[in-house]
Amino acid sequence: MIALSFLLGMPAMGAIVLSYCGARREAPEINAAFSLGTFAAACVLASRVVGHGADLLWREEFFIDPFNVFLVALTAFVGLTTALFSRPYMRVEAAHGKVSPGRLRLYHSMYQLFMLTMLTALTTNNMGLLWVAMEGATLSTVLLVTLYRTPQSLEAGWKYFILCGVGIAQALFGTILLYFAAEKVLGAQGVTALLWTHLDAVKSQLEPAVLALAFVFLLVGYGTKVGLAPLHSWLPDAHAEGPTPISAVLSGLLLNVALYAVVRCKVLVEGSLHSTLPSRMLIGFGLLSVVVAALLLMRQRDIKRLFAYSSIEHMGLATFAFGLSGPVATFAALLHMTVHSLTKSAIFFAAGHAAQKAGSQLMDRIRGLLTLSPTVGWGLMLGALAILGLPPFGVFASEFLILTTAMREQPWSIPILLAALAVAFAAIFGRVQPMVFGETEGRRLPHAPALLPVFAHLAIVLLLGLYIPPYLADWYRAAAHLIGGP
Amino acid sequence: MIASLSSPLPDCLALVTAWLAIGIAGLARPRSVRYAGRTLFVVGALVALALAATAVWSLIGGATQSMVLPIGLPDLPFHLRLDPLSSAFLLLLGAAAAGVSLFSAGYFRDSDGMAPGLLCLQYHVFLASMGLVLLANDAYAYMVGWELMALSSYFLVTTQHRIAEIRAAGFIYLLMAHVGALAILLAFGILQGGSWQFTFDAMRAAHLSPAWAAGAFLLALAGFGAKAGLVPLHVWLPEAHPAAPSPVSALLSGVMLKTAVYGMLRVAFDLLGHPVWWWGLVPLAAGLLTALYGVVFAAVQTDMKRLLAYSSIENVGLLFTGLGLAIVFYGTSMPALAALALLATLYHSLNHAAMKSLLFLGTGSVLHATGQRNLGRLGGLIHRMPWVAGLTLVGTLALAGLPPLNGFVSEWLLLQSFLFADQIPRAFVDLLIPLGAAVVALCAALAGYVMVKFYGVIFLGQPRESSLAHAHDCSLLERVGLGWLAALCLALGLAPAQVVSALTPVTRQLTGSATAQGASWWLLAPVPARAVSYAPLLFLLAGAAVVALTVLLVRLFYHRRVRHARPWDCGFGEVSPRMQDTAEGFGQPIRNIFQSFFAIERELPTPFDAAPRYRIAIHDRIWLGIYQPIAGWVRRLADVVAGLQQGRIAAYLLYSFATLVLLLAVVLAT
Amino acid sequence: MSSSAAREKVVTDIPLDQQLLNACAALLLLLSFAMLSQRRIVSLVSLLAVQGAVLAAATLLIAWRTGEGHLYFSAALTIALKVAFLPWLLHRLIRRLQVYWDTEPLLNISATMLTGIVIVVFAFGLAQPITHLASTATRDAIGIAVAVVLLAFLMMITRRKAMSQVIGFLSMENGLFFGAMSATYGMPMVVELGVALDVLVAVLVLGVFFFQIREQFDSLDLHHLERLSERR
Amino acid sequence: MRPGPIVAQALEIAVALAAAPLFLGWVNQCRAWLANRGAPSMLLPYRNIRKLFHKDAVLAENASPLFRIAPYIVFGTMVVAAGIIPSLAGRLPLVVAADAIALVGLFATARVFLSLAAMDVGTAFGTLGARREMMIGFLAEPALLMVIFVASLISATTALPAISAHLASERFTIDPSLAFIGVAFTLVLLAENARIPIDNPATHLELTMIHEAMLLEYSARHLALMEWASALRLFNYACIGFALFVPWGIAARDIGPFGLTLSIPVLALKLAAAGGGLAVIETVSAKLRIMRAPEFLASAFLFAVLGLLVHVLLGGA
Repeated sequence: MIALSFLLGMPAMGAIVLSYCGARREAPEINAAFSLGTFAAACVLASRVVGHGADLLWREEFFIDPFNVFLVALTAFVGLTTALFSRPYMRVEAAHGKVSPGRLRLYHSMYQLFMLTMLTALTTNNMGLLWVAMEGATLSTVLLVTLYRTPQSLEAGWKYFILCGVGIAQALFGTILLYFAAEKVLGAQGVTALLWTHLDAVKSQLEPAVLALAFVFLLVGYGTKVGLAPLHSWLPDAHAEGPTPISAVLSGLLLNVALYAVVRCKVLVEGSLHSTLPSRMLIGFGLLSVVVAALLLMRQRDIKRLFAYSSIEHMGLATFAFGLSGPVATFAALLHMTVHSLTKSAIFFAAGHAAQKAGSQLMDRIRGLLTLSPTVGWGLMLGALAILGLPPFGVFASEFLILTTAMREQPWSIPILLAALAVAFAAIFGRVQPMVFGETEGRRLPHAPALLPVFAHLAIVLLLGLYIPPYLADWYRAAAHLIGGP
Repeated sequence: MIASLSSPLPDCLALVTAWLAIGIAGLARPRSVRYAGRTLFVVGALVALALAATAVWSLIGGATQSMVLPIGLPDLPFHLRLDPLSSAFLLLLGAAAAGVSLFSAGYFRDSDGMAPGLLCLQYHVFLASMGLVLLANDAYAYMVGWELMALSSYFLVTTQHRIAEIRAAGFIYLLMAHVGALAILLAFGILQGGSWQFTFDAMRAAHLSPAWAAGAFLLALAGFGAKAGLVPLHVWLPEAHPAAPSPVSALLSGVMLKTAVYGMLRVAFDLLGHPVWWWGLVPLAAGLLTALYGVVFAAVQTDMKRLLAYSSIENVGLLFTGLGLAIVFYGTSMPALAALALLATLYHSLNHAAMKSLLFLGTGSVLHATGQRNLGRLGGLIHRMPWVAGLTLVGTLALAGLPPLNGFVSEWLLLQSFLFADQIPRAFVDLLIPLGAAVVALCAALAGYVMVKFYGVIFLGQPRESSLAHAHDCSLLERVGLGWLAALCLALGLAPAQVVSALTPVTRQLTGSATAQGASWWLLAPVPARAVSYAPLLFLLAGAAVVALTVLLVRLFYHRRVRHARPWDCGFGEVSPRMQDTAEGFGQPIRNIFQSFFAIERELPTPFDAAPRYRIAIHDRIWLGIYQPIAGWVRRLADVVAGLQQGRIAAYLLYSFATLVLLLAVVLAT
Repeated sequence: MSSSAAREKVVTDIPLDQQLLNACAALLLLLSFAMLSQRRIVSLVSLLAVQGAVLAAATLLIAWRTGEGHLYFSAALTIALKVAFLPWLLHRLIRRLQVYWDTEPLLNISATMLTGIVIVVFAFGLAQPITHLASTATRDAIGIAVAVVLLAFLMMITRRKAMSQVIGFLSMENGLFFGAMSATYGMPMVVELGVALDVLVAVLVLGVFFFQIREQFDSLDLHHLERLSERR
Repeated sequence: MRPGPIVAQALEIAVALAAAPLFLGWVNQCRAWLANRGAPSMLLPYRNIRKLFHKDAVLAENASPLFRIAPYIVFGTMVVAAGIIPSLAGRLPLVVAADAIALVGLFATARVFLSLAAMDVGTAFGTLGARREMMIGFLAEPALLMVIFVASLISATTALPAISAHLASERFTIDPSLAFIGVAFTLVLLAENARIPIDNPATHLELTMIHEAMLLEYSARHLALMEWASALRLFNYACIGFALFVPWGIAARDIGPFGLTLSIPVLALKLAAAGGGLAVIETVSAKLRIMRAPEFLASAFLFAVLGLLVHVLLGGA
């Protein structure tokens, strides 16, 4: 209870405090401190769940179960490391005159607000609040995407706003339909009918026809935020044009949380429908996303855009895995969400430094990072290899499980997946290699990059590839059980 | 029985871990050549020797051991197993790595592009990952080792990453490796057979329907074939092997390609259990094609390392030929013959590891001494580099398949097993397979051609560049490394009976049968019914006796006077190095005869050119005909998809709208 | 079919409040079509305000009929936000930014209308299973709510000005609100408040946005915002 | 081992050493007769070899040790081959050392060393000869191997004595495949021994020669050994031919004095006939352009492969 208040209170306070002093010289440190507090609260919460199991709080409006607790911990952790990364990064941006103090204040304040929405979305038991938080996440980040006020960033921000706004509106309609169906079973008190735990308990009595329609709206709505093709169009723009820390959290956290929402819905709908229609939809969206992203990866010139598409690909893969159902695939999907989030944010950190060093996000301009700054170069290289699914990194572990499962369950999808993964590999690796290797005319920059976040993330991903701690594995299993059934 | 013995599996694991430790130790002083290069590599070589010894010991023991490590996935910790098959390949790894490591200790300099410490790390991770691949007893550990192997070797290949071609080579290498690995992974996905246990033990127990089993086999063949360089998946190999530093090329060619053979054997005979006979036709045909393709391309190369790389493709082809033959025999209930073909494959793996490593290391020394890879700028190095020339000659003759060296033994075994192909009780196949023997014979003869070209152009004749006069022989450590591998070639060539009996547990494990071995320790007679035998030692002794006697008699009855004079050359006056055959010239007959294999691009001078220039470039038809079109299709498809992402928000909204409506319609319809 | 059925019911024994409600629903649909065909942005804003007012009226009607207290609150919120504040804000923006007209839409008006009719048919078909289940008096309006949402969607697709897109967005929000109202008599209070807050913030953010876009491009025409693409 | 077989082995090698130049002389004599020329003595090759042994060796300045060792190795391999091929008797001690496949390998060894030595000095003719020799080699070797392969399939073994014993026992039931491989073998023999139509042993015309081009830098005892080795090669090939196609008269089991005394005259007879036949072929055919050589040998290879198919199709069952 107290831990949860801290978890949500920290970023809320941070947002308020930083909206006053966000332009100060020590603002980045304050930002990091609040994030650290949030992370500490998340740790306490997690350890409580390890000790006591799932928990309902605040008139059942909030809850912690195995599915969301690891996402909470992950979110808080990535929030912390991104805050650490943004410290030197935003200083350099400010020094280059790309952001004014006022905008820096906005940035810091909104950063905390974004964390608040993310954590709220994860911990709330109320499907309506989930929607509110998701919309809040869009609103808090949209101005961050346009932070640089360049024409491109404005365009990206506008698209982000409109597409996600419209998308999320569909999700609201889906939520309404869900409520409509639940009301029949749970009574019209309006208190419990949107609480996920209650819905889950009665999901087999919910009206299938309504839930099927609701799922379509919810899937299109939250799927827009996940970046599932063909709803993904906002994603690369928003990732590429915003400040890098925001790209990192968008990719690493927002997509995860949106997928989390989709999966919560899928559990209810599948319980009601007794058919595999939702799963098949997820499989279709997942595959399409993987293919579209892989093909578009081929044409990228901007480093952040490249990895934004890679995020679409990996979200597609995770969605596909959720669609495969079954404990193994679900386990794999959860693992994939975790490792993708860690790896991708690490890549964005490294890419941010790389772009800063080269003075451009265009990959043709970034050359010979190994010479310019070996640590950034290795960070980017290892991160890219990790995201491409090479062991011993954790992404490989999840892809291993996903592919082997797919081979047995949906063999027809294998040629598509295989081709897409190969194309994605060629596209990303073909771009990363000349950036990291090769000659360069650039000079080493004076400021030190923030490497702790990059390598901390990669170390964890490496660890997850070789050894998943038992309690984490138990969470995953319990969550997989929750989602995918026994 | 094994429990009472102290156990080789933990020893192997410890040695593999020691490699990892050595690699990490390299990071302690990454810039020091003396520490990371000279010292750690020697330690690594000692570990390799110990590994080889342990493997021999385990092979002789012939038993199987397994263990589980506490790392890996939650439900799938790393399972390890040491059985005769893995022991045989560990022996290969240890024996070859020992020589290569010793050589590397003397080879790597400061100027090689990457810090010695990093090289040391990647090199030893590479070795350790190959060890893990061989020891793994579950799909996850196997794949981790497999991909780690690709990854670490990729970094080694791109050591000199400032050169664009080397980066391109590394790229295509890792891409093919990754795609191949995915295929293998999918094969494992089938093999687990719905048990969701990814241990090899579960796969052995799983029962697959024939279609699934065939699918698994073919996927595995594609995956392992991509790693081994089976045509048409070979395109990365002639790019990556020359790009790598020579010791790495040696490991890639000598050892890593064999892990693919290991994997294929593991899947076909061990995990699938009962291969169907017609499966074998696929690797057989692909192997024969690969062998011919590789050797023909090798003959027309002008880069010495590319030449060796193509020769590796040829040898891989022979390995898969033997493997396919073994499956055909096994599937038609002729286990003894399957054992014979398998023996040829295993033996050739060992042989190729020793001789190809030796040759690649030799080219490394030449490269260091002259800075040249192009055959057109070498020549006459036997005078300046007698050690390298002498030791490389052993490898050259071995690779040419000449008795009494090792290359011949495995070729002999392979041909012997082909001699039984007419007994296969399947109509038409019994007719086709013997034709394979003709291809094998042709390849073997062409290999001789290639090797004469290789050795003759580099080491013999007159130096084609004046700078070659400053070439120096290799250092002591390099000599030791080369010498070790040359000694291996000799040993494998002269003691076939011992090698065969050491490999017998493997064939027994995989086919349940073994080739008979005569009582004589000096005689290789695997098929007693046919009274065929091969005794290289006797052979060598007789030859040596004749030579010695001749020398003696000539000296006794005549004289040993020698005068030195300018070369005669039919009385032609001035003999210049430019009058020798170039590498292109030496390849000319092959170019003509096998014209249809190549896409040749010629640039011929006209008679009136003031500065005539003759240039010829040979391209791979498979690259032009398969890979480039595929890349083109993908690009065009990407263009189409990119056209949809056109920047207009209305279009994006329309996509959302259409998706929504479509899904709603689907829901309404169901 | 729905309309004919409704007409039949009107003739028979439908209570007055329900008749009024159906009238509101029809009005909403009509307003949606009007917005679809309207090119003047000022008029669009006015239509939006009217739509908000109709919505508020419907909410009040339902609140009166069911006696659910929180619906009165909802209605008040709607009036404050959608009838008063947002139109005021939009009008202000229009005046400040001087965007009175939308340029020719991407799809000409008659074609848009035609598409709109198809959409309405689709929406009614879609609402069938829900309508059958609903116990609320307003259940026939669900199809209309869906239609309003989809028509707003269509409007967003066809318009070229940022401002009209935003109006479409808000109209969609109205449709959703009406859907919630007619299907379940509104959402739980927490959610409703949250949604309202989000809409408010969204419009504020949009306002900021407009100024940024205007500052950058000197216009609110969307064709400035078509640079980021995968075409080369 | 008993002394008997070793004596017989030594005898076989000695006969080969002695008979090889004589056979060469005989072929040359026949050719001269057929060309209506005055024939040189049959002993001319002996005299040549003797003369060369007496001379001082002249080496090119830049010759490497390989160049000096090569003649001994080439000669040694040919002698060992002569010991393995059952020319007089079957079961001799060296026979177990190598079967027919190893024999082909042995020939290949000699060829590789010859070519390497030719490339050593780095003259235009040396490398040219080496290249052509290897070209012929890579085509002839598989053809020879196929010939042996078919014979092995017929007799279910690759050991030459066993093959010839088997073929000898199969009296008058001629396997049709033998005809094919007989033709193939003849073509290979011509090519491998530098005979017309591939090469002309009597010419030093640069553009056409192969074998001689490789020996240009050799002199004195080295040249003598090379010449002797090539004579031995011709002899060996002839004996392989006898073992495969006229396998009668070889002391299959009995390697005592009686068997050997019987087989020596038989061998002489066969050699005489073969030499005559060879001379006839050489006389009636014209030297091919070097570019045509691959076609010639490819046809040899194809004949052998055809023989294989015919055997599997007709004889196998």
